[in-house]
Amino acid sequence: MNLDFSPEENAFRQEVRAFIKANYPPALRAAQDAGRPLTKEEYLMWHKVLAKKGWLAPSWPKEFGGTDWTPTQKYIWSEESAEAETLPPLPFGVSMLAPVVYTFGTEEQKKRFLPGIYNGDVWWCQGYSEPGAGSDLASLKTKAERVTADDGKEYYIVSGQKTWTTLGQYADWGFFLVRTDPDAKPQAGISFLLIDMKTPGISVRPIITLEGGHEVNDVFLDNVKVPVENRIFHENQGWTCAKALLAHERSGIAGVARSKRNLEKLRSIATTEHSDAGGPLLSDAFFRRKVAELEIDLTALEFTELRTLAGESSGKGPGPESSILKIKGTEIQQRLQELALEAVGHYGAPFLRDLGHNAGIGPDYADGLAGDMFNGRKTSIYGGSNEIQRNIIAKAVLGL
Amino acid sequence: MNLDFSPEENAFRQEVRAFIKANYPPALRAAQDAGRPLTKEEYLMWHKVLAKKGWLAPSWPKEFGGTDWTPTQKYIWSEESAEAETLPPLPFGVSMLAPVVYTFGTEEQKKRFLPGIYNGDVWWCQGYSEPGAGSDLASLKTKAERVTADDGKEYYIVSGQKTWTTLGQYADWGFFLVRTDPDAKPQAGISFLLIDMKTPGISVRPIITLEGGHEVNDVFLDNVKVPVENRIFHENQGWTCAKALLAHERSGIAGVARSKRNLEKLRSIATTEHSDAGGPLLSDAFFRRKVAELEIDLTALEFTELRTLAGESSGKGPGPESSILKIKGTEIQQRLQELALEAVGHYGAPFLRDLGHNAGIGPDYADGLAGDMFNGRKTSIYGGSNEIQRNIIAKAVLGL
Amino acid sequence: MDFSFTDEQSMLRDTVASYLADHYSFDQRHALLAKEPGWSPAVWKAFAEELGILGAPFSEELGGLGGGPIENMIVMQEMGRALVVEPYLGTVVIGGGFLKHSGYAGAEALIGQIIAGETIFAFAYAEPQGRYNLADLKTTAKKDGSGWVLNGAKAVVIGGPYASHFIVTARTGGGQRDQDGVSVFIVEKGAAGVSTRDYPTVDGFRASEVIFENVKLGADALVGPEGQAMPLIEKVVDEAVVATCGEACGVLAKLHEGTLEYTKQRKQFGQPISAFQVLQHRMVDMFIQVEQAVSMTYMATIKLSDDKQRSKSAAAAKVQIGKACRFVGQNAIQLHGGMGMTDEMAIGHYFKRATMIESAFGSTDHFLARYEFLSLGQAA
Amino acid sequence: MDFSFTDEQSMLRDTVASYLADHYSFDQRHALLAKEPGWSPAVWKAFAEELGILGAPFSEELGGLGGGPIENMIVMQEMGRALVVEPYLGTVVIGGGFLKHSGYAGAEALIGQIIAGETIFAFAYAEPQGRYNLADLKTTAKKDGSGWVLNGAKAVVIGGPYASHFIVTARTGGGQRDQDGVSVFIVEKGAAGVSTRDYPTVDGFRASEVIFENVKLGADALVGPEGQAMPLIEKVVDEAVVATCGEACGVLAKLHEGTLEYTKQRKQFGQPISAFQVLQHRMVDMFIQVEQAVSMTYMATIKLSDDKQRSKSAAAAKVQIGKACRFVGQNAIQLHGGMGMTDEMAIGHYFKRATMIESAFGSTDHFLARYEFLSLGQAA
Repeated sequence: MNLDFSPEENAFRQEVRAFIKANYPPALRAAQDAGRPLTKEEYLMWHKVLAKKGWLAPSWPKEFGGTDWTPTQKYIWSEESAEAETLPPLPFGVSMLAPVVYTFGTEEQKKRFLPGIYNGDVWWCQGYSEPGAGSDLASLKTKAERVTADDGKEYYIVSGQKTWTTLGQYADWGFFLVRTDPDAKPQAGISFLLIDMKTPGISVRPIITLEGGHEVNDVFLDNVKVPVENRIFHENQGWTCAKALLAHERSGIAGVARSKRNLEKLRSIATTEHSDAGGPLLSDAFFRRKVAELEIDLTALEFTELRTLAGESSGKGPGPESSILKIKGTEIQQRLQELALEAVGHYGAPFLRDLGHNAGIGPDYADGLAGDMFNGRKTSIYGGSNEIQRNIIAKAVLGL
Repeated sequence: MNLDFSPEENAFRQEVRAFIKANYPPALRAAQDAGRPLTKEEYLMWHKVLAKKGWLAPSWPKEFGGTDWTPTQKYIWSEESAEAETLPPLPFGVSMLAPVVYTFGTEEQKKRFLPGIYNGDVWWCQGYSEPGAGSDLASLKTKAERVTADDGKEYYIVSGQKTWTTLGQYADWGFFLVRTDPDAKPQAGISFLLIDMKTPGISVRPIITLEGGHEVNDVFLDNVKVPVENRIFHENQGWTCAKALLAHERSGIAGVARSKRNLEKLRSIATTEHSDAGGPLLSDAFFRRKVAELEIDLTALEFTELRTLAGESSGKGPGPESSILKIKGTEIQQRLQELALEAVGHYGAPFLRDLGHNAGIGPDYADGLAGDMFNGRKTSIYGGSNEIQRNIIAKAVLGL
Repeated sequence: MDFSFTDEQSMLRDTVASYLADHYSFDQRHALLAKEPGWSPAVWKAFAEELGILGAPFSEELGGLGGGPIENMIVMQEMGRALVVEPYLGTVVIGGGFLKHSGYAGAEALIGQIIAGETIFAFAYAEPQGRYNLADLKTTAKKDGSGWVLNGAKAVVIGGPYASHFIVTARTGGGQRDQDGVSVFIVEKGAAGVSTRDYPTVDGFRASEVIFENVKLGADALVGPEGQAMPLIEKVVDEAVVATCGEACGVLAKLHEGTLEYTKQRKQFGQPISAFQVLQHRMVDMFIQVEQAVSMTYMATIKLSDDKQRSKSAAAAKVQIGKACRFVGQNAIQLHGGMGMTDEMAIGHYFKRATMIESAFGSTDHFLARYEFLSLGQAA
Repeated sequence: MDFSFTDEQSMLRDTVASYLADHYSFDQRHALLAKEPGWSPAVWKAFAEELGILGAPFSEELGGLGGGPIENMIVMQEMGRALVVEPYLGTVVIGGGFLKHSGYAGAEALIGQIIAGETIFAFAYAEPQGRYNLADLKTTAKKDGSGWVLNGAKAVVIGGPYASHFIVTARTGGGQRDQDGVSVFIVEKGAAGVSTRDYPTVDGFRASEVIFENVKLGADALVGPEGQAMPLIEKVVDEAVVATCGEACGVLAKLHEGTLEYTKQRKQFGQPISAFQVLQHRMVDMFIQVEQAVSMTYMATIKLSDDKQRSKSAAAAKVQIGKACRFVGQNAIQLHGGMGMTDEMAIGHYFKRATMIESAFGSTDHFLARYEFLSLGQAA
């Protein structure tokens, strides 16, 4: 048992830090600082630098572009990335779809799809949730009928509605769960399809979320024709892919490095803001205490994640224990957002989106904190709500 | 809407206060101050004074000995009783059994049993819970077979086990729920019997609770012969009596007046105890805050109870809303016990029962606080656990 | 002791509720907020003329309905249920409060204008540096002949864009945080040297940053005692806090009702999600919070007329309300799942209002500290 | 980074666990505590001779097993699982800690006696007035020739009745709460002028009030630097706190396991109560608390050897443990229902120990304040 980094690991940290410093795109940094929604190009700037460097996808197997880093190196990478506030590559292709493709796809599918994901040439979106099916994903209704078309080839004709499709407004392709056997039990009749978003019959409609932003969308599919070779894995066995993907989605969600960074920001805000008595807010006994309790909670989460990673590196996969990371990770993120909003007092109220950032109304750091807090409520809902995570732990870990 | 007391009500308060001051038994006061378990005689001292005065049972109908007080007068009575730390009459006869007798009993039963309850001549105990049935009271197994004996009279032959019988070691009589129809649905085959505890076949065994005290007991019944005329209400309809009794048990449980008194004591302890910095503990920012939050919570409970009483006086009975009072009341009591234990620091640890009170080890007020806290955990379990209370509210109030 | 409403009070509630049901539905409000000016002078006019509620807490001699704090609570509760942005709080409760309690010479005339819907007040008290300390003021008013010259900046003046007049706290003496030296002025928005930057707030209201630059005020601009206005300000803010608690009771009730309704309809795993015990107990805890918040609001409303208990009760109520707003608001969203995150469902808008109420006039920590000071004395 | 145990460490755990399973069952412990002296010298002898664990954290040159904080944690965790009252903490962790870290001349000999089970220490540090402030001392040691004269009273000395020696903090200079002027002494229990009043504690241990009346000590009674012992005391207490966290991990695991087991057996309304979703989620939250507590204990154990991080990490771990003890302990009882309230079931005894651990060496508030000071600096 020890927590020390080896000299090699420390050297790696220096390398990472220097690389980020030298290569992070200034235009992207400026866009982030301005606090406005990013453009499609901006979203991909850092992605493309990393792809060129070969550091885009540390978790992928080496043969498809992974880095072959140790768990400790990955940990260092995520720490440094958070510290430098780099924009993580969009997860839809890199973290969600790719593992499904390289695990369940044919050789041809791997060759066809992985490079586009890696290089950032193809923007992927997710077609999982449906209006009627939230946490109960397997009850999805979007149907795909298999037909032989006039060209003699086989297609699925897909119709239905998907929702909560994040950044779907920019997507070139999407991965969809569809029902190919309506008579089978809910989880047995599902297939996993890749669909070109330009196919006729697809339309994307924005969903405005409560803080006023447009990040998620409804996707409507009306007799969309999808070649059969775009199916990953066997027909009616898409649930196997879906489960693998969901486990992957959960494991990164603790967000320890990002929360550490946000805790730093909170401390900095609370050093600038005044308490009712006039001193720095961070000297206020109760605000201090809330910061301290959060810091301790975050440390506990960090070491729980490290224990989980250690278990993983010794052969166990990201198991149901990772649900703990989801639950505590999102609770801590939400608590940070609440405290930041609390810290800025009256200036939590202005809604300055239409006036632009740096409007000179209140301190810059206050702008958007309420929106972050409102928007942040989603983290305990999506990816399997925290209630569902507790069901998973109850069943899979506690045997209840 | 107003919170003022009328001049008549204020005069009533003075009368009550003067009466308690003049008549509270000094021997009982001394026993309470010594902090040891009370004797049977001590338990009944104040009961008998109140019976003589006619103030024993304010809630009973006037004809059986009730006081006919308004809800406000009852409220004043409970405030003054708590303020003076009087020992409330034992609830088993006065608050639990009596309402069942005067509501469901025959004229003869009322005449036979109510005076003994009122005067304190008969000590009653409760035979409800069974080892296998906790919150699921209706699943009880103690069986009663109806037979005609050699004397030509009808009897029930009762066998089974009851548990958590509070102060059963002193009881002259008990009221029992027994199963008279084993084939009916759980709640349909139950009868409500009064049993002389001296009847052959009854044995009482102490249960020592975790803080080391002996308050509750197991009661074993082995072919106990109970005359049929000791049954209250119809055969197999005892559940009706049981439900009425349970609702009554819940309604007094908010314990606002007692908690106010205990909050005063806590403030007094925290004024005497030192903080780590050396000043009074009550000047410590965090201890103060906990006291303040508790005080506010208690105020909210007080006014919720007053609203409930107001609803009651305008015709609504103690409804399922009273489950709120049980939940919040016990939470506050337990919180008070935790804070008192916290307040005394190291001196929460000594277990001085065998050395006697005033052993000179730590401050007197610290003695027994840990035991109170341990023992106090029962309040969120008995009388229908707080989880059951939430089920009741969900079903009966929220329609879930 | 008595917790019932009079027939007049019940009627007042019904009148407001029924008007808002017809004229202030979720969709109507949505349309209203989406375009300038972001509030409805027509609704305000109806409040004045059709409903007569702008006179609710004023005596009949002044043309009011003869009510008081209970009437304010009743109206505010309905405002909360409909998420009304029109400035009853700023104008009737706060503006009216200053006029009623200060012995101000022009009070009668101005109250008449409030009741008629002609004068609208916004309370310009907070400053960028001052957090929730009412006495932390850099804005100054200096004597200038018989009048005053006002300089300073006020932060997040809620309802500023709707207002015809500001009620302004300013220093006429003393140091930045002294209790002594604080005075209150009425300033016309159109006066020379007054400028505003207007913006929406995250919960759909409009607010302003207000700058006073050498604003010349007449002697009659002063409300209440010169330099000794803190007790007056505290009294009016106590009333505003308790009225806001009333509003919160309406918001909380809607959050709870909406969640009950949604979970009964929404199906997952083959049953309504209201069948899951964990969600049932969550809704019970929400219900308990709402009931406790209502109890405390009643208590604090009644005690507004008891000068010894007033501030302490108001602080206690705001603490309870603040906690309830957070717990009930966050859980309402959680139980709505993804749908709760959308702009098109009402629930998120109630959540946003609840969040802003949580910090209105001070956070839960602020009011806990105030309560402690009033209940337990000065800390170490 | 590495979280695995060495083979030796795993063996140590198994050895202790298997001995305690055979000799320290719930019933055996119950019988032990019920009669004088309330602990088992025989078990202690077995720890020394049969298991050799009293040397776990001492170097092999001194006759120990060559371990350190991790070994202490492993042993303490098993002590927690079996609710062992024998004084490993006071003797090996605290007594041993003072001897190891102080450069004390007689250390080698005394450590040998500890390992052999011949010398038993109890830590007499708390005073009736001092709460959790280690420097708040009225006990004095005055120079007397080359030796000292000790006077004062110590409160709730855990393990006092089992001890052969006390480790005593006393003032050799400075004011009542000064950091300067604090020294540490080893005092034989049998020395003239030492008197004790012994009693059981609510969680089954024995403790003493200890009075020193003109106790004459030789020069060799002083451990560590005269008047400047606070850093030494803090280091040893940090180690004791973290070892107690280790014990708590054992207690918490048993509370959680016992609750899982009970709820799976206990039937209500026709099904095991573990089928109720509300109870399932409660047990998940208990599980999360236990896991987080274990993580923090590992972290703090490893950081004991890092003097810069040591105190802060220990404080953080104790905060986490304190919260877990309360939440897991109270809910274990709640989920056991009435049965949890009885003396005859083990669960209540784990709850009582968890409650006492919550305040051991300081409450959660105490360690939060300490953490804040170390992480955020002095408060306003």
